[in-house]
Amino acid sequence: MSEQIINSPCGVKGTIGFYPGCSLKGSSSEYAQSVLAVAKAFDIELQEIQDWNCCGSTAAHNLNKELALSLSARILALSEKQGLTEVVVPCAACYNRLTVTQHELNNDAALKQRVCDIIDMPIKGNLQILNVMQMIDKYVADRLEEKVTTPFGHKVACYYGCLLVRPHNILQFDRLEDPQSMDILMKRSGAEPIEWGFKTECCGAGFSVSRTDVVAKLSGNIVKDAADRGAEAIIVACPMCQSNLDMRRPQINEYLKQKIDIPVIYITQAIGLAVGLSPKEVGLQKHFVPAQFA
Amino acid sequence: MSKIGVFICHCGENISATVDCERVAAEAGKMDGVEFATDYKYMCSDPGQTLIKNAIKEKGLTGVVVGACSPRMHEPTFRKACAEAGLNPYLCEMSNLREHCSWVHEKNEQTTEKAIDLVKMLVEKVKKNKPLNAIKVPITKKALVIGGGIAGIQAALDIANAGQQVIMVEKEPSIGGHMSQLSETFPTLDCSQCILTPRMVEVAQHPNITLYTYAELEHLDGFIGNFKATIRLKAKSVDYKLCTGCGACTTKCPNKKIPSEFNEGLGMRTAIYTPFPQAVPNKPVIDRANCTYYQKGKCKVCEKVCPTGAIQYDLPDQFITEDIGAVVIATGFNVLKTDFFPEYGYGKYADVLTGLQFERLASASGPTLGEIRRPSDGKVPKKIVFIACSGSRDPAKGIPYCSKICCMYTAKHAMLYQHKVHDGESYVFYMDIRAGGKNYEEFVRRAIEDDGVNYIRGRVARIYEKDGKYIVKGADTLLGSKPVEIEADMVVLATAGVSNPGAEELAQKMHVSYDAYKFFAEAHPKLKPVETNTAGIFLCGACQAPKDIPETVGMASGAAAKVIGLFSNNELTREPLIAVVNRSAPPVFSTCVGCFMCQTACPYNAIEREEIKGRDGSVIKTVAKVNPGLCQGCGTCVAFCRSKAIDIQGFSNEQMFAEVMALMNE
Amino acid sequence: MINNQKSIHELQLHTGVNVNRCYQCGKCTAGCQLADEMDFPPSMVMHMLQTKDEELLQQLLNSKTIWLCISCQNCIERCPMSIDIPHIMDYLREKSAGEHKINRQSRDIVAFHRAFLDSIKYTGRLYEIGLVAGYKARTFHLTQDVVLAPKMYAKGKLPLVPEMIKGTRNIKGIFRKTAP
Amino acid sequence: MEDVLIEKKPAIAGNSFSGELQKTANELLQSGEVELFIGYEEGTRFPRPCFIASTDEVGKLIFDDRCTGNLAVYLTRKDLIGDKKVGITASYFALRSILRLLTEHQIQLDKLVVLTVSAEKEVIRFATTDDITAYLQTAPIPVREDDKALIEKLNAMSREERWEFWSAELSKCFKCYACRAACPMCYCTKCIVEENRPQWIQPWASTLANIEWHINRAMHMTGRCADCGACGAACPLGLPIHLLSHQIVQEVTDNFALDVNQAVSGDNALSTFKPEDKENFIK
Amino acid sequence: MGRLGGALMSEFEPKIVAFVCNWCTYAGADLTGTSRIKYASNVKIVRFPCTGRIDFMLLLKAFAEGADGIIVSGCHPNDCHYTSGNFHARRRWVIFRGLLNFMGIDVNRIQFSWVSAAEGAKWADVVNGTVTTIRELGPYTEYRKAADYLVQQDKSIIDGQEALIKSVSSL
Repeated sequence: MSEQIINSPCGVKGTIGFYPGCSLKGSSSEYAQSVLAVAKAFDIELQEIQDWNCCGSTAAHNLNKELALSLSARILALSEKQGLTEVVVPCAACYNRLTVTQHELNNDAALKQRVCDIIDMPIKGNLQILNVMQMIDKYVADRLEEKVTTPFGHKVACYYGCLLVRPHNILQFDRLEDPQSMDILMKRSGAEPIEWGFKTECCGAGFSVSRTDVVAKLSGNIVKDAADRGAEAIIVACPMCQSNLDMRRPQINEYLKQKIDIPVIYITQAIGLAVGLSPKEVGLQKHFVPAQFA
Repeated sequence: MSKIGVFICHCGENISATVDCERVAAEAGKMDGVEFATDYKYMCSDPGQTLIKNAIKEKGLTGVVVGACSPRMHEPTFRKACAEAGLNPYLCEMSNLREHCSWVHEKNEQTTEKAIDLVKMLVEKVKKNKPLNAIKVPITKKALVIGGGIAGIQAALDIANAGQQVIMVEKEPSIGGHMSQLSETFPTLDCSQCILTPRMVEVAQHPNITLYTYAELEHLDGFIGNFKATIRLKAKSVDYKLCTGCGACTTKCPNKKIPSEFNEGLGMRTAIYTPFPQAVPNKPVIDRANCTYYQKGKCKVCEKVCPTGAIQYDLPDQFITEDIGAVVIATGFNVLKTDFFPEYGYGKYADVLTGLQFERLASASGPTLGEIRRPSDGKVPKKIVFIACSGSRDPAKGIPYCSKICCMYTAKHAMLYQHKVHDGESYVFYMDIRAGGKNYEEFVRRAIEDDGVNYIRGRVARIYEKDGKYIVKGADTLLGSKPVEIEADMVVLATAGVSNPGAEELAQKMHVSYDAYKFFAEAHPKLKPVETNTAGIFLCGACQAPKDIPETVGMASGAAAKVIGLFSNNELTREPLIAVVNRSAPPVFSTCVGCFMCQTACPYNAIEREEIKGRDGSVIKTVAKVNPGLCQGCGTCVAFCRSKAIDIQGFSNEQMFAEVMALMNE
Repeated sequence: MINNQKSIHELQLHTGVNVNRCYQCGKCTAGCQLADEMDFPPSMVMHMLQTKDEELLQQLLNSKTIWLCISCQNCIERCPMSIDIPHIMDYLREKSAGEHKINRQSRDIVAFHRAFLDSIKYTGRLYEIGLVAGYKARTFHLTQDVVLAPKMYAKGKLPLVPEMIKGTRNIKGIFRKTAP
Repeated sequence: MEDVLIEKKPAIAGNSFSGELQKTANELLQSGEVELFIGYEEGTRFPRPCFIASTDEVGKLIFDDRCTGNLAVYLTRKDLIGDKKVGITASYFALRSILRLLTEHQIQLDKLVVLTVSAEKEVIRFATTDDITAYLQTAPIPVREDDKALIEKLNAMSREERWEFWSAELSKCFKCYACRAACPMCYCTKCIVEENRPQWIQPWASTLANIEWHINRAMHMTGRCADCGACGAACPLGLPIHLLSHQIVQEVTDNFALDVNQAVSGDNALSTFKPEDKENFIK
Repeated sequence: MGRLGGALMSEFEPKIVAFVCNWCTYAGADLTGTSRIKYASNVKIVRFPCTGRIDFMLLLKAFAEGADGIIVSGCHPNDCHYTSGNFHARRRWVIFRGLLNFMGIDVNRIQFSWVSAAEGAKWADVVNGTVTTIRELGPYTEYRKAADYLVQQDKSIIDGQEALIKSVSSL
């Protein structure tokens, strides 16, 4: 297995844009908190995109393709306007939407023109869009091991979800099945990632509210496999995955007819703990399923 | 000054019914340079031909135009007649007044006018014709067969039994190829080795066959009948003249943990080894990359135990050069490995196997002596899943084509499994069952009906391991796509048949074309299946595309027949309708400027570089030269050459120009 | 059977997908996590489209399937022919909504999406309390998740006041210009 | 008409990067690495080619934006070069021609020192063809605005109007072959117009023979033309004949997905093919 | 009748040349014959070994010499007797057509087709179709005008004379 996990383009280190997305401002504030804390610990300067809007998520994408592209495009345009060349997007759904949008616009000049007209802003389309793994790999990975003070010495199930790695030909992130990037970073943080079968199976995503039964089933299968194989925590990099696996635990347990209390934490929380941040600093107390690591 | 004779044939009434043949002849007689023109009822008949012959002799004709049927029909007839009368046959042309005129038009003035024009075109052309002589190429009667699998074996034996010399080159230490790895063969379930090994021995003992194992083609020069092959004999580190094949070295070799290629990694071999017990020749080679002596400088156990002193560590690779008249490519194919499939675990699951690995498990000579056992823990799998089209028909990740043999061998595997594990359950995920072949469909039906193999129509989405079982997630598309999940003990992937890794390089060495999948390309998909586009190089077996044993053997005999046919003459006679690069007096030498763009355009690699040297031996100019043995006369280079330095005999620039210019003149 | 070549042509025009490329291996269905819930699993959707039967197309526009598809992309990543099924689903959803043929049982899902978009339309971002309120108003599932919200609030996960961005005009413009 | 076409760019003085170039040329000549240096010197109106064989003359050398002529044309002139080791300052287009001449075996890199001066005033020396290819991909392509207007005008015309235009223009040609002399790709030992068995093109100047000549010239440029415009610039009548080869460049790009830089550095566009090449015009 | 097309349009019989390969289209046209399928007699076939051999100059020459239309035909892709001659030809025609069109030469007068040795009926269709097309387009005098050196000379002389007469008469 290659230790160089992501084919990240080499860029000049400078100020990096930060697109939190709606979840990180609301239900997943601890993700934002931990991302910023880890960035700070590694002297990465993140600059929030001014006046950003929602990427439209599944809702826009499902109902109106042009709207979906335009909402994401506005974010790209704002970033460019702000003079950014790189933007970190921790939410897997936002990351997916932004990357796919930029790809689609770059491959269809007419569409690009139409969208630019709609949002009333120009787009160059050469933004580097990074998820947290890519950010860490690019700016932290080589310093990670030396920075670890309290190794995260637990068996963990790295859960990538579907949006972080797909569509593979556009995102070009990690490998198609059985991705490794998170596993490698967790190993470097002192954890023991397990082999398991649900790394990229969907958690139910946007059905959290409208089809809770589906979420209970899909997320249930994921939680069960992780627990069965002795994982002590599930590591995620997507607020939707986190909230489905965490907040929907009562429904999950009901579906599984079994009480599983494995915590679900963000990769940035785990890394934060490993480099000596306090549980509070990474917002560990905010989870529904208690997450305490000795 | 030209003296052209024009002969208009009535073809009974076939032409004369719509064309006024007398008038055509009369008009032709008035054409510039026409010495003699006449018409006759049947020009191809004996009296007709005599008419032409007499005219040639009496009038001293310098060219002949026969206005009759299609030249594709009678051009050889009339050219022969001309030759018999002492006129160079290539000074005879035919004007197609029947197929292209009388038969396709109504009887009227225009039709006769057209006939006159058609004759005129050819009269103008023939004025520019030049006498040509047939090309004679000597033939070296020795064939090179590359590859010692069943295809190569069959071809070599057929050629050798016809009394011709054969050199066989095999890159592995033993001949036998993939067929020697197989357990039983469909649709008869007879043992593969039982039918193959006698053939292998026959090759080794045949007086007309020289066998080089552990050898590869290094270089091939020349052209049909006149190739020069350089063969690399890889260093075996064992002197085969001294070695008796007693096996003392292989039993004593301390390095025993090398995955066996023959057993597809399911068994181990030593560093000095014979690939398998029935190997031909049954003498070992040292695998230097894995030998302790070569890697660490110490050991030499084999040398100590060898009773004949045959171990020679310092033997280098050797090169031999052979004159060859024809080549048969029989390099076979390869199968995708399990690590190819992301959704099937990237090869990390020990009990997810390829079909070829399963063959080894099922083979009595295999690592489990024919018992089906899991490589991971040696347990007998109680539930086994076979997945068809693993990589085949998968343009996204694999190959778009159907590998042709998988449906059959998967049915065979499931059948063998059921025969060996009586309480086992087997499942085959398939999309279509392609069982075209004698007794093939019946074979598959037997697997389903008699042996109770469960066929599920659908493709498997993914496999993951849990508690020592492999969770196979598929869907039954015949049940309204109901998801199916099977907890299997073993999974066998019918991995796609692909070209050999070295095929492209070999093809380039021999200037043979290959397709998008790096399989060797036949010269014509229908009518020249065993020829390549390079004259004198033939192909057979799975190096052309995946195929089963009967088809391979048939193709091998076909290639052999072509070689035997070629060798049945001492010389090869070819039509001189080929391209030539002009030559002229110094200081120009040739108007070819040496850009060599014709070289890329030529489908036959017939264009070579020729250095024109001065008296002192210095190179004055490098120009193109057409190899008459390779050129097939398509003329693509001619239309391509900017300065018209290359031209094609029989359809030369002057000829075609004259024909076109004549066409419209009124 | 009414053969409707036109609608398939239209589909190809919009999605770039040639439905005839599918050879019904069923791998998409095998990997689809929601296939169990769907009335027509993905491979069957493909086949229904291949028939060019107008009635079957109507059934699809009316189906639960299109709203259950979660766009996880499992199907396309594993499809041997790289057929963009998620894109087809997007197209069918948009068409279904446009022609008012949304499946009765799936209206909850659509209601959620609409509530979600409303939130963005007026504030530029997702206002989660607003979303849930809007969703409940549309579905009358008034008691759903009553236990969750206070807990979320207590954990600092639900800001009570919506965050408004400055460029709401710009956002409204986007909504107006892309309105179907 | 013609004044639109061949309107030369205004001389941009003061933009000369000559100092370093002269230094490099001096070193090359002094060390004997190069026996003849082909470059530009100041002319009466525009820079003109100069051939420098001794270090005394190095001071003449200049290279700036105005040096757009394609010096690669001299590389195949045996009378000029003989067996000498040659250095050359190549403009963007000349670099393309050099690549092509290399693939067509007309020049050898071991006897040639290829230099250019980048926009940053750096003298760049190319060691391999890959270096040249890489440079061509990154350096800005000099634009020839003056052609654009005419091309657009031509494209807007009906076929009949285009025919009127071209037959009128080409009827003026009197076959001086300055276009051929200026083109680095016209290095044939015997040009098609000199071929008389058969006489493909009538040797006198008539509209048809002129059209045939220019069609031949353009067709022969397929996949080889650097699109430098030297042929048009050389025409004493100012006929826009470079647009014909430009059209060929365009066709190659549009139909075979080969941009000029790819086309000049690989196997020829016409001596290769793809089974999936378009054929919508074939019944 | 002069070349400059004094013929009435209704009587116009186009002259068509066909450049075909020996192995597919020539044989296909033979089959048209053996099948006794009738087609217009306006076409005359020139046989080449392969479409790859067909020099574009021959097409120009045919137009100059009086052809109103041209057919170029060979083996279908992948069926070339010489494996790839037709692929090379196809590329040549792509470029050639583009250039001709840019110069205002009427590419609609050149019909490219693939006719196999089995497609006797298709050959008849191709010929008849081309004849119809060319009949609609009319004689290709436009191109031949450029061809006729003498006519041009004459014209300039006549023009000169007319100008002279005019200037004289205006005196």
